[in-house]
Amino acid sequence: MIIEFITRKMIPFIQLYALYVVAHGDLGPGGGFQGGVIFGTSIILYIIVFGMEKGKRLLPLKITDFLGSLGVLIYAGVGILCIVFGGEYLEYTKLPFKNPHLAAHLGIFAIETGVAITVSAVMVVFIFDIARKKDV
Amino acid sequence: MSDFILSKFNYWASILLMMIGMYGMIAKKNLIKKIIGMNIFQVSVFLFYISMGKVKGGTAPIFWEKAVIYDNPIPHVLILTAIVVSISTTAVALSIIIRIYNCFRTVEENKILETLANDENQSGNNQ
Amino acid sequence: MIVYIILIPLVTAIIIPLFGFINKKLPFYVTLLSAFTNFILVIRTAKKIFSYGTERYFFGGFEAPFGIEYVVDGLNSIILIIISFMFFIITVYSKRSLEKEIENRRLPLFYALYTLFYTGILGIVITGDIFNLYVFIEIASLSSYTLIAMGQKRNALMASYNYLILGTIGATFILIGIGYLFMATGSLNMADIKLRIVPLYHSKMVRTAFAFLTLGLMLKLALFPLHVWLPNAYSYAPSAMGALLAATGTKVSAYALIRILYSVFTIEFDMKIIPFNQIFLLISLVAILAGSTLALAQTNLKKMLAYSSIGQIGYITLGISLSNATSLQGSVLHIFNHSLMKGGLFLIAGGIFYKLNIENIYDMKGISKRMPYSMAFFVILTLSMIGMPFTVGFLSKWYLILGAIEVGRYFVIPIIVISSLLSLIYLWRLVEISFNSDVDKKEISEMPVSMMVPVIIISLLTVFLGVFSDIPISLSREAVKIILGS
Amino acid sequence: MYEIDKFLPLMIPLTALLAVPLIYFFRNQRDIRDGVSVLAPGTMFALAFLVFKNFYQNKEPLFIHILDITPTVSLQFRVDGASILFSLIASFLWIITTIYSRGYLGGLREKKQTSFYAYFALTLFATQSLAYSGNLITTFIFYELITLFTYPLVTHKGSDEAIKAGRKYFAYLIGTSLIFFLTAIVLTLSLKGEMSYKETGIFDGSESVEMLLLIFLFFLFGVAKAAIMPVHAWLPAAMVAPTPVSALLHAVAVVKAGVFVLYRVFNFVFTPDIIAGFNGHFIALTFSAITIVVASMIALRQDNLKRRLAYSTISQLSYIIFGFSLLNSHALTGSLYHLIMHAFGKITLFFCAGSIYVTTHISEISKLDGIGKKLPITMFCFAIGSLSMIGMPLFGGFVSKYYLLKGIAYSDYQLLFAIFGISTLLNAAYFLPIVYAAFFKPPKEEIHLEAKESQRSMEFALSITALGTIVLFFVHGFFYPLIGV
Repeated sequence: MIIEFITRKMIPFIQLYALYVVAHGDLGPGGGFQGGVIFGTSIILYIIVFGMEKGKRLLPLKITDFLGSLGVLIYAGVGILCIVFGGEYLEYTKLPFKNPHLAAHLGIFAIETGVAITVSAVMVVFIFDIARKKDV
Repeated sequence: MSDFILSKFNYWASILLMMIGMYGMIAKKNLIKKIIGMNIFQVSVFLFYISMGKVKGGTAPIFWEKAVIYDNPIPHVLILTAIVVSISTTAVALSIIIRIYNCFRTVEENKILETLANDENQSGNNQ
Repeated sequence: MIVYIILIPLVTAIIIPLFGFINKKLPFYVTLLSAFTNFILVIRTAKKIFSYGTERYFFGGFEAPFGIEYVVDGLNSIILIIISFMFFIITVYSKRSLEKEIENRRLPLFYALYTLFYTGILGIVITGDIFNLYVFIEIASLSSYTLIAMGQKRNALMASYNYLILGTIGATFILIGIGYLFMATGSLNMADIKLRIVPLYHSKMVRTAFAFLTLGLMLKLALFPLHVWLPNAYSYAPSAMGALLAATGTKVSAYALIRILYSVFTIEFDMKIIPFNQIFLLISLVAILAGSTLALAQTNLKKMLAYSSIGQIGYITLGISLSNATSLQGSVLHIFNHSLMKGGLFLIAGGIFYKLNIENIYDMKGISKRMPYSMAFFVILTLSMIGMPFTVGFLSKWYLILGAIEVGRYFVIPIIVISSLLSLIYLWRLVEISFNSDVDKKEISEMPVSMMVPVIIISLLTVFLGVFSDIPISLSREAVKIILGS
Repeated sequence: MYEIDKFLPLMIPLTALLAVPLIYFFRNQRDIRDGVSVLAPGTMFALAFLVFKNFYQNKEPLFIHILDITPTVSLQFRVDGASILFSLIASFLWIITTIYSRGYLGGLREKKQTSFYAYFALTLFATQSLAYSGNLITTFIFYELITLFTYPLVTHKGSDEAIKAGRKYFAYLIGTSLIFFLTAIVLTLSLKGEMSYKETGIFDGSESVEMLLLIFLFFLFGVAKAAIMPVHAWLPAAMVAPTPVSALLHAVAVVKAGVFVLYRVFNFVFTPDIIAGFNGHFIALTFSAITIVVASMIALRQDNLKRRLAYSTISQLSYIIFGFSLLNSHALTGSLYHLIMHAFGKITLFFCAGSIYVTTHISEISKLDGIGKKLPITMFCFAIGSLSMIGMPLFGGFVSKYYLLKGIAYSDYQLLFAIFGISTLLNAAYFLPIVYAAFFKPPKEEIHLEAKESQRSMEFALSITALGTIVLFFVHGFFYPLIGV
């Protein structure tokens, strides 16, 4: 009872902190990977506290799979966008924004987001995978 | 002599960890314990990398007005990647172990090998 | 734009699960399309390389040695060609073969990992950054662990697990080696390290790095005493994956070893400063003999082929250890040829399993009646393995022998000959059993067309390239020029 | 004209190769298929004859470069007297053998006839190419191809016994050639940097004696097709093959290919002078003399007719090697004549053995008593073949033995006359009792004749070759321009 209540209250804060870490990635300590892991733990916490069934209802395996692919796709997509706008792969400064600095900033941010999505999805997939009973 | 040992303590630490990990990977018969050994083994290398990047008197490689010398950030970045790899390896290993458990109902290596040997004998007899 | 060589399979690997949601059969066609595109791209790049020279690509626009660099030169273009060719061919083959061996539900996952594995090996070949090399080695290894575990039998799981443990030790050794090298030189770019390493020949750090790197790669290469993971991994994996591993897995590690020995360290270091090549020569010869002998003892067809691979890897390292232009050319040719031949043999073994459900050699009595064409091509590939003139197998052995003579190591010749004889014995055993006609006449039941065509193409190529040998020889000559830096 | 000269020799092996798809294509029309099998060697014989005519006018060896495999390994043809001689015999006897096999295979109602003819054509392709090959590596390639293409013929029956024999055949031939022959070639290449046959020899005598001796011995025992003891055991084993195979391949094409390679080695890789320099000929003489006598003695004790013939072949092949190692021109002439004479004589004997087997299913000599009355033509030809083998005047075998004896007389080893005497006696001892028993002993049990319809083509074939042995005695001068050394 108590645990469930505290968990309910804690999860938003954990997720907020995760987003902060992601957003802060290009200048300070942090980044998509760490942020993603923190975001993933919040969901893992939910699963541990409320059980597998509820967890699966919250994030069905199909969606986690999809998100896992999507994140990498964002990463690769940004890279290719750079090529499309005439740079090398992942050369953010060539992205069509006002100045190269902003472009690099946004480019890195997009990539970090992609990484974060993938990482958190994969963390959840790990839990589902390891906890499954039969060879599904 | 003691000076020599103490001045390189980070190496000694990672060598010790590495040996523990190696021992676990090779000597343990339990598949999960092997994985634990593998993790220790990998972590020893990560520690080795990180200690390598330390510069005397340097601070964390984050922009800070008071800092004069920064640590070398490249090993840290590299090790971040290596950690990801290590996590994935562990995850793959664990999921393989789960499947092994579903198939054999045990995670002890010698019992599994026994079962496999029985398998082969049976298929041999059938022919 | 050489980066597309990596990007196409990478993006394909990512989007395959998405297609898998739509239809379980779609991933195959996506993989096929991407494999074909990539093959064409590699061919075009190689053509360009041969007329204009080495091409480099800097990630994110950071010039080497600061950024990650991709390089395609004379050496790795030949490896790229054979890898992308075999991948394409085996993908064509995989459709029907996997229908039997893997549940429909898992197909998208299989193809995603299969393409990811391909990305990994391409990356190993193409990268010019030594840490990037490690990352790609791990990408390839991780996906191959999973793919091997997908095999039908439950042995596959243990095979995969053992490979994972040993593979991780190998990769971690490589990582330590890279760390030492970085400590010593302060650089991760291969070309840059080569420049900086010259004054550091006698540094203990460089030597430690060398030891760890070569040991790690030898594990990945399955050189003889470190080969234990290979036979089970190759034989219990799904047929298509087994063939792809046999055709490309160890070859790529061999390439990486050549790169490390000659493009990161220098030839003087390998030969004069430390007597590495003498030790290496000994190991190679032992590997050649031991692999062939162990293959003789096998009754499972795929396992026999896998042990034969261990012997053949010995040939590749033999050429590397003799380290003169001719023997290196032999090595590069053998990487090329063996990929072709062993891939073909594994495909045939998979085809026999697909049709008749047998793996044991002694159960194959009279199968030439049922699968005459497959067995005919098996004979062709066998001849090539032995080193019959007019097949590609002859070229590499010839260059290896010439290379051995050039440096006056005559004792290598009898060992090559004996191992050829051993391989003749273990391969001919199957030919003999299969042509035994005590068995009653049965209906012909050949592999389906989509599995047959790859086998035909590979067999014909072994003969075609053996007769019109200009192509492989000139390609390998370019490669040797790069290796020796002239 | 010059271009055609170069093109013609290439056409000869190509004809054999072209015959293969045709044979396969007409696998259901037996007559057309057999027609192709006759037409192809016919064409080859005609082509070989044209080449012979050109050679007769120019009298100069012709070199044809085909393609490079590696910068040092190239495919090269050389057209000279000996190669034309070999090519002529092989293609002529193929025609006869095809006619014979039609009867033989038909009589036994063999299955897999098409693959039989196809592999036959492939073997002939390799043999003809070997005859014209102009350097060591080309020779090696086709030498190996002959082994490969004859393997399915040896194991034609598909029984366990045949497979076991095939394994022995394969192991001996491929094993020795890979271990010794190839090594010798590689050593030659590494020492001299080239491999083309030359009248002056590849080696010039400046090399160390031990090295030359080593290479020489590697060649001598690496070419196991010449069946010098102790590498002879494959030949009796190969007798499980159908008789036409034993006849053409193991009396003519395959074994003569081995001897032919040794001819090249003795005269175009080394030269007689160089061999004399390191006493290589002495070793070769010893081994071949031992083979001549021992093989004949073994032949005496064989009851299976084909095995007796096989051991006789081993003995006769060593005559040829013996002739090479006497190192003078008379003996060489004798050897090359023996190549022809033995081919005709032995193929006759094999044809007879096959004919007996098809019509009576007898393969043991002890059961042949009185068979001469049932099969008069066959046994008469058998007698002719035997006499030629023994070396009676009026038969081809005399010519070669005469030259060989002359060779001994001109060499330093007059003692070797004794070998010849013993061997001729032994020859007589193992052939003549068969003839005697066939005609003059009463049959032990009733002999039934079967498959009469196939008898005619077989008897036709074997009488032609028997006639050949007699005719060759009178016209042997015709070959002199090819053999003349």
